[in-house]
Amino acid sequence: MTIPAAWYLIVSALLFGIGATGVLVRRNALVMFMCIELMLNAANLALVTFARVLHDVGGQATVFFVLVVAAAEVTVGLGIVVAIFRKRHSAIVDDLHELQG
Amino acid sequence: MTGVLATARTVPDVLVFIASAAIILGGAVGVVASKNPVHSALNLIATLIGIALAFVEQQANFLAAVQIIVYAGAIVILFLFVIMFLGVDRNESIRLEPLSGQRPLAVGAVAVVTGGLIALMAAGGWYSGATSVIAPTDPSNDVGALGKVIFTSYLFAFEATALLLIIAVVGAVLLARRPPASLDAVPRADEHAVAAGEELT
Amino acid sequence: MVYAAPWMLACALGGFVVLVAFGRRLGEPVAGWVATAAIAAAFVVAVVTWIGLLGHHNREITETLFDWLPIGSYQVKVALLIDPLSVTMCLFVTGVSALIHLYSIAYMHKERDFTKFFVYLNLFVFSMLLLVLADNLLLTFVGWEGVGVCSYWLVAFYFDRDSAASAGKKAFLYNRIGDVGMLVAMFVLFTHLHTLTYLGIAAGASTLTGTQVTLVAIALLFAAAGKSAQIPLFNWLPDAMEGPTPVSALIHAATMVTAGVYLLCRMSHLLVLTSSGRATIAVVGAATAFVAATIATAQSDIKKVLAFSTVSQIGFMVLAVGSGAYAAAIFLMVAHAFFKGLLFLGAGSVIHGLDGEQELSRMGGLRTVMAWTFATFVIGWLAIAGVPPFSGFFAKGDVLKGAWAYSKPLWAIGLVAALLTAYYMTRLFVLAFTGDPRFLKAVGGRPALATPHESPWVMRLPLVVLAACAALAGILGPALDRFLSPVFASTHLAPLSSASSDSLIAIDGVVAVVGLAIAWWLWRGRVQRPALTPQFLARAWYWDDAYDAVLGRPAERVARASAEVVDPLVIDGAVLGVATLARRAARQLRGLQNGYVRSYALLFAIGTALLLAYLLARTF
Amino acid sequence: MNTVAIPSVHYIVILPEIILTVAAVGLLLASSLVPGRLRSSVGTGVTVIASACVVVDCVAQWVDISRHGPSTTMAHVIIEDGFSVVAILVLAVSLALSALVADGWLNRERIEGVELHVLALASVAGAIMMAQANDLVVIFLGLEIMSIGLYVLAAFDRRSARSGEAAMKYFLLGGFSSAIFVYGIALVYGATGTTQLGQLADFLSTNVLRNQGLLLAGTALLLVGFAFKVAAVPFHVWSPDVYEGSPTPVVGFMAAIVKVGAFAAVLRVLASGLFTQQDGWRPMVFALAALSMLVGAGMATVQRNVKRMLAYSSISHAGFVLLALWAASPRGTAAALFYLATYALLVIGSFAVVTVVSADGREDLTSYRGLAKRRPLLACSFTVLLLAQAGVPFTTGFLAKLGVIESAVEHLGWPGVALGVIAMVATAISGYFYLRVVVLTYAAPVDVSPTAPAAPTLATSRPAARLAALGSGILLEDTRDGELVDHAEEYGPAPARDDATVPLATAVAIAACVVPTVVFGVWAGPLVELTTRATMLFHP
Amino acid sequence: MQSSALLIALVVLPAVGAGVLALVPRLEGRVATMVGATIAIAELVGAALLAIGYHPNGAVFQDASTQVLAAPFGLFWRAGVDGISVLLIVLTAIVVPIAILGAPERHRTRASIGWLLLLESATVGSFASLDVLLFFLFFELTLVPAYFLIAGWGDQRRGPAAAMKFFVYTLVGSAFLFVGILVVAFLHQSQAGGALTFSLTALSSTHLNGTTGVLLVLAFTAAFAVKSPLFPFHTWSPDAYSEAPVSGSVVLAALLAKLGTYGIVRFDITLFPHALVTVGPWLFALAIASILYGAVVACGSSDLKRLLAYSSLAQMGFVVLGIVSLNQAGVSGAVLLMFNHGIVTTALFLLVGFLAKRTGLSLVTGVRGIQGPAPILAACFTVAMLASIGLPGLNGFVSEFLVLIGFFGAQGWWVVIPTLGVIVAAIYLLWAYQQVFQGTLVTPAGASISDLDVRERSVLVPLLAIMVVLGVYPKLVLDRILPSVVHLLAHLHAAGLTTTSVGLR
Repeated sequence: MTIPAAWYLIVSALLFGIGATGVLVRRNALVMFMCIELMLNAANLALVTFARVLHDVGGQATVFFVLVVAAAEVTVGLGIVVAIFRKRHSAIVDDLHELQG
Repeated sequence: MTGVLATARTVPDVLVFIASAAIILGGAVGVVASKNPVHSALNLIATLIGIALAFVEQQANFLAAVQIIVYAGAIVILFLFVIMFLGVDRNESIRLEPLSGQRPLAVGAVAVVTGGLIALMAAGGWYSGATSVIAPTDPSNDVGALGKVIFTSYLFAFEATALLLIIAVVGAVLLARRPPASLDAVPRADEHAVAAGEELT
Repeated sequence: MVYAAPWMLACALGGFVVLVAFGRRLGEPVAGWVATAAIAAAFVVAVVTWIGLLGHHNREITETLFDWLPIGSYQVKVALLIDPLSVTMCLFVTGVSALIHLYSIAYMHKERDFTKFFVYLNLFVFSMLLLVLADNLLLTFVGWEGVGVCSYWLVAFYFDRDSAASAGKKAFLYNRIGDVGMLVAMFVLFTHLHTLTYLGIAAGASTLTGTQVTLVAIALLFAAAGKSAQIPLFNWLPDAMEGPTPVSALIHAATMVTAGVYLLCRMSHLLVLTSSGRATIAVVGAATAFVAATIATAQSDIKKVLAFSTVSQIGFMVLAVGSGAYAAAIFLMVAHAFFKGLLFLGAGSVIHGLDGEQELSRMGGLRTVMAWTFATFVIGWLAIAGVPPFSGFFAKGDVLKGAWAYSKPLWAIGLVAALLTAYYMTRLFVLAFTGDPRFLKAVGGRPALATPHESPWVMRLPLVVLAACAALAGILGPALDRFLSPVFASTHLAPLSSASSDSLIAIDGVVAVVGLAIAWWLWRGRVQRPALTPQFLARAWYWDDAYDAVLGRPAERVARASAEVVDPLVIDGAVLGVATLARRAARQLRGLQNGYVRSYALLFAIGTALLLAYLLARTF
Repeated sequence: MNTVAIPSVHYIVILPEIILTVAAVGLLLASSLVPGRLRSSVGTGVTVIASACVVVDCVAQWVDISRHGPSTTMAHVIIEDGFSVVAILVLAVSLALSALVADGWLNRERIEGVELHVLALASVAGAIMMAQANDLVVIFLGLEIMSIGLYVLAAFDRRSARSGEAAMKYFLLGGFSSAIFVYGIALVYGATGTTQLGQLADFLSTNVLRNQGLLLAGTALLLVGFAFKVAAVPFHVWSPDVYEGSPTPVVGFMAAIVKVGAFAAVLRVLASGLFTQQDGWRPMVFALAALSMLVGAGMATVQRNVKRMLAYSSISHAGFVLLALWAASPRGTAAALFYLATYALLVIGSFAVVTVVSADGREDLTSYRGLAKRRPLLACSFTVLLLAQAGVPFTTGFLAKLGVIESAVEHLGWPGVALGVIAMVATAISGYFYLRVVVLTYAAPVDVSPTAPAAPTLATSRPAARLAALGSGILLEDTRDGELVDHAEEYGPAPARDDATVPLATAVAIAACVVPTVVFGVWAGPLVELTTRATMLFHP
Repeated sequence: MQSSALLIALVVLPAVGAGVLALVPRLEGRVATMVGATIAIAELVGAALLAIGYHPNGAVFQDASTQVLAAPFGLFWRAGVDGISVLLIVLTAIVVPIAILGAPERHRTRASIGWLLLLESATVGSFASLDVLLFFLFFELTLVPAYFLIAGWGDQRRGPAAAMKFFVYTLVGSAFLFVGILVVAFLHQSQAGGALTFSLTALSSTHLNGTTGVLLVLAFTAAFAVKSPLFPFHTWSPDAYSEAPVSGSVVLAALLAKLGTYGIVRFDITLFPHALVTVGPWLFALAIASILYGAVVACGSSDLKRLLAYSSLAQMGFVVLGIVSLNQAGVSGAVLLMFNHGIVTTALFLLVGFLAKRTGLSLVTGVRGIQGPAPILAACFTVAMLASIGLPGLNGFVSEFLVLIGFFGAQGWWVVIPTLGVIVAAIYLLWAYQQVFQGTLVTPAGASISDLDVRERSVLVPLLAIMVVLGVYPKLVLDRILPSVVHLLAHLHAAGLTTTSVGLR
């Protein structure tokens, strides 16, 4: 239990970065959601780490709420994907560029 | 860094950390890199488990459990369900990138962000906050501590989640529900392509 | 009685107002009679004032009407200065004007804008009187501009003739250019003396520095050159002949054009303080007298000859002013008003008789058909030529005496000019009145003219009166001198010995006769002598062409360029350039808004990266 | 040890959330119990009543505050102070007005059911949480509640693919930004050991951080999250698309409540919680503000679609509020509050008009040509709303701009002055596109035949003069290259569908937006006093 | 106190009238003209009462009134008049009814009259403001009606463009003014403490160090230079003036332009005496450039309205020249010139409008020699033209003379340059006159040209009368403005700069 916070934080930062990259480079809406989940998890990891080193439950509580939010978001997000799919049979976001300028 | 490394630690901890880190990052890369959404989802599960491992390693056992149950157990399943439901479980070519310059810029920007975060955290001494401001941790009974906090300091937030879930449910229902035919009675000027699409389903 | 002076103005102004109000209803000829009556009344008032002034021992009476405008703490007043000079001016201005008004009634018979003509004429007389009566420079300037604008209107009276319109414009503009001088003079005087009244200036002039005085003198000379058609601004006057002949007689011979001389005389107390300034004035005068005389010898249009002769005569006056012989200048001015008015009216009568023909080459032999005109014209001719004992002889004699006393070379130039005067006037006379009537046969596509008729008595009466004055005015030279001299600053020149003065007079007489004889001998029975009328002179030393080439056309080009290139494209271009740049930038930014959610996300990432980069830079 | 002391609850404070939630849930139950689909007007009624109750509660809170001063409740995560009360007031009013606007739209589109109102109620509840929150976690939850509601609302017009696209974009970027936001919370937490703004401020005021890197990184990420919500450049890209795609009545609502909620929260976080760190975050805000004002205004000038144009203009407005945030002073906070209050009305009103005029889906500017002929009053209201947004004197819009610019210049340093100038230049630019629309509404449809008979003036006289005319044309190139002309012809003069009358509810809403804009523009005292006093009651 | 009510009424009345016209659709067409004219004439009567009630040697600012509008923003109603503002308010009250009666619009009369009235309110308001911020409010407000007048009733093709150019250009200019105002106010607050105030009298006591002062005076003057306009910020004006309807051109040239120069007189001198002296030479340069450049371009102009626009530019140059001379002669002359130019330019633009109805305005391709068929039109034009040229005996001369003599007192022999400007003015106006009125009669398609009708004459008569009266007896006005000018220049004394009646010694 004496792993320095730094290590975890670096991991979380990397995870955050990978997630962000995913959002930027993947074209499938579902995969993009997943990448957003990765980023949220990165945040969670950081929170828990801080909670440990600060001997404070607050961080963990925050993680708890982030989890709820993540769940809610995914629900709605998937709903949107389904709605879109009904219309254009594709989950590729690049197909959506009618609105521009 | 060196200062941090200097602190004493036990071998198993290190091993566990390395394991979890490997799983986390590997899974993450898998999510981003795998052609097939299904594989991405599976990789996501790996990452989540890795995270859970890291939680356990940091005495957040309850959260680790929630992580497995809610995330791996519910969210990812939901993902997979939708993937299958929509039948988009085909491979897509990762190589292809219609937007010119997207990837280099993306990598560059993300690199700056990640590097920047790490550097700034390091500059800030990784953590500088006062200890146990909200409530002290209780390694023996983290569930209790957590629960207590949620029902005291975060009472309002906890109640707010109720509304959050309600709205999420309503939204999901509203979105996923097939629009009643009556609504399509009025075809829109800007949607001939769509009308065509409807016939296919 | 002196205090009647304002009524002079009142009469002229009254006539003007009445005509503006009811002119159209009065119509021809009543309007003309009203106008004439008004001016005649003014003349009467002038006489009354004059008599009143004679009764006064203090002959500098200022009569304030009302405060006009405050310059800071100083009040410029509308006030009249009644002194010998102004009264003299009033007398001959109103007198000559009255006669010419009368003459015009017949001359302008059946003109379209008959009443308007008299409106202008009355307004002109009013302005002229204001000019001479004003007790300060600023008020004089009002009259000064008033006569200017009236001359603009009257020269352009036949507005549907482009030549007339342009001539009027030219006259006005040349006057404006001269005005710069007057304004500047006022600025300097007021800023340093804190007054604008003539008496104040005369009193304070000595407190000015030499350079200031000289600058003012030059400025005033410039103003006078504009108004009185002196070099370098003289060439508007010939064009001004586009106006009806009575106008030429009144404005461009008798009165307005002499205003410059009047102004200089008014400022005599200032001029005496600057020898260099006076030298300039004298030289300009002499030069003008000579140049204009040479030009007059080569003109073929009767009115053009008279016009250049006017320029030349005024040159003599300015020469007199420069040489300090102010009284002589005024004397010549009065005499000139008579005989030049007479000559113009005579010419007008001729033109009238010949249905508007002005070419000397188409005249000749009028002696028989226009007896009255002929007789009076002879007097005018001899008078201007300087043949004793007519007025011109004495007046010009005084001027030349002054010139002799001031500088021999200028005197010599003056003498030559006098010779030329006699020459070109004789040429004019010979060509117009003697020989066989050329107007009877058609020449160069121009039809033969009917035998001209003598003008009606309303035109003849003024001729007779003026002829009388022109003949006899000479005798009141000494009286005038005595009457005026207290007004002027004395230039401490050695008075001429009676012997030398007599010889000078003799020389003048001889010169006049010689010039007359030469012309008679050269032009008797001859119409064309190209050798004696070279283009150089006919085209007035190419003066106009030079201005046009050096100033006119370049200026026009500059104006066009700035209106069509500089303003829309350069200055406005800069403004619009900014606008277009902004729009371009907006268009470029629209490129970012390409509708692809992933590039939006990328923009996010970049934005975040930038913020963090800033923090990094800030931290390390 | 195992007894949990539930914190005291000052119910009057959280009553707004309760009211709205109850209303939402009640509507849901009703619609599920009642056979057949519930008439949407019922939803409207309930919503309006609910928001009325909220307004009443606001009055009660105001009295309470002015008696006992600002306070916190529920373990200090909820604040009751003048600022929050006014913010809630604005939100409630916006909700009611939007509901009225939506009502007309729903009837016209023959959409039954109460979902729209449920979602609206819920998201306003979220916005209110943000306005009251004293804790990053609560702010985050409020943000999510509000956003999720709006994601769904954006997708509400199920027949329009654009609506779906809008929702997808909004959601993806929203999720992305929330993730960033959460990470920001994590970092701030790590740096200070708490997520509660009060404790955070205390900690920062008592301790001096050896190095602020961690804290500022967190702040920056939080800022990104907020900047996304308020659509500040460069995090604005989503808003034009979303505004264009979403159902029009929703857009006004969206623009209003998001800005109010998010700005209320960010003001709390930065101007009170992280006040001590201002030399760290103010430069960032400076950049955001300047960019938003200029880019927003500039981009709006090249738009042809009314909703997009308004979207960009609202980006510019966000920049103005950021100006006040940058000021980080009581004056700034008051100005921001005032700006938000006025802006909410303006934007809702404007989009209400658009809802009516663009009923047939024609959102091109040219469809406003000749509006004055067909609907004088509507055109008049639109004129007032647009002029107010352009900041014309004697409208609330001018006072709002005055306030924020004052707050910036108050610092008397170069940055403040520069921001002031930038703001005014942006105003000038914005005048360009607002007036262009207004004058279009008054132009007669036939006016613009390219061969309009013109007196033989400059253009016909000299080539260069023609150049000049052409030059001045560049500024309004529509008249030069005849864009508007072409469009006008391609659409024909007056659309047929305009005979449809303005629904009463919508009319009421528009009136409710226009009248105060003018009245308070001239008789400005009360509103300004209110916001200022509210800020004096700002918690710590 | 009752008279202060009068002032407030003067500001509010036209706006109310505009509101009525806006809200009552029935008042269309001639009725609108009648209503508008009635209100405008009532305004004129009120302005006359104000002028009569004003005591030249009484308090500096009379009929003063103060009212809180939005205290936290420092927004107060502070109004009052001194000789200068009274004069300009009267000018406004004279010009607007004449614009309404002289050039009524054929279509949408109601709206056009409404905008005119609103503009009158804004203009009177800005002249009456004793509060810098309040002034700015009205200053900005004028833009809106002006914009709509040009865009709505001007040339159909280029009107909107010109209007937009005018609007944006002016607004960008006033950006600096606005920020400048705020800076001064906050500086004052930081020095004097207390609540935020924009009261002119309060702010005049603000101490500014060199650079700040210069920057501020530049910021202020930038806006005023655009509005006046001054070279090189003038390019909006030819477009706006020539594309606007007649009434629009009239109010633009006669009233709005004065706001700029009035701003310089009222605020630059009061707030930044020192800095103004520092930047004086530059302003002189701008003014002289405006005079010469305006005159030269006018000479090259081919369109009568554009020509008048450029001549206005030159006239405004004279005004600024006089103001910056910072001595009694110069400033009083400048103020008088503002009034005179307002009157003269109104007459000229009206005449141009009448001309346009008959013939069109191009000087190169248009008609010629219409003095024959339309002598009265020609006569009126001549008088107005001569007044504009500065012919003694008409109002223009007095003001120009005072300005020039003041400038001579301040800058000496440089005076020759602007004096030359006077001549060039004669050149282009006479040229224009000759092109249109003189020469052999040419009418478009031999159309018969009618002379001025009764309405046209009756709107011109008062203007011409004023030209003559003020030419003969300018004291009438000068006596009322001189005390105010003296008081204004007292700020310079306070700043340790002494002025004499003509010189700045």
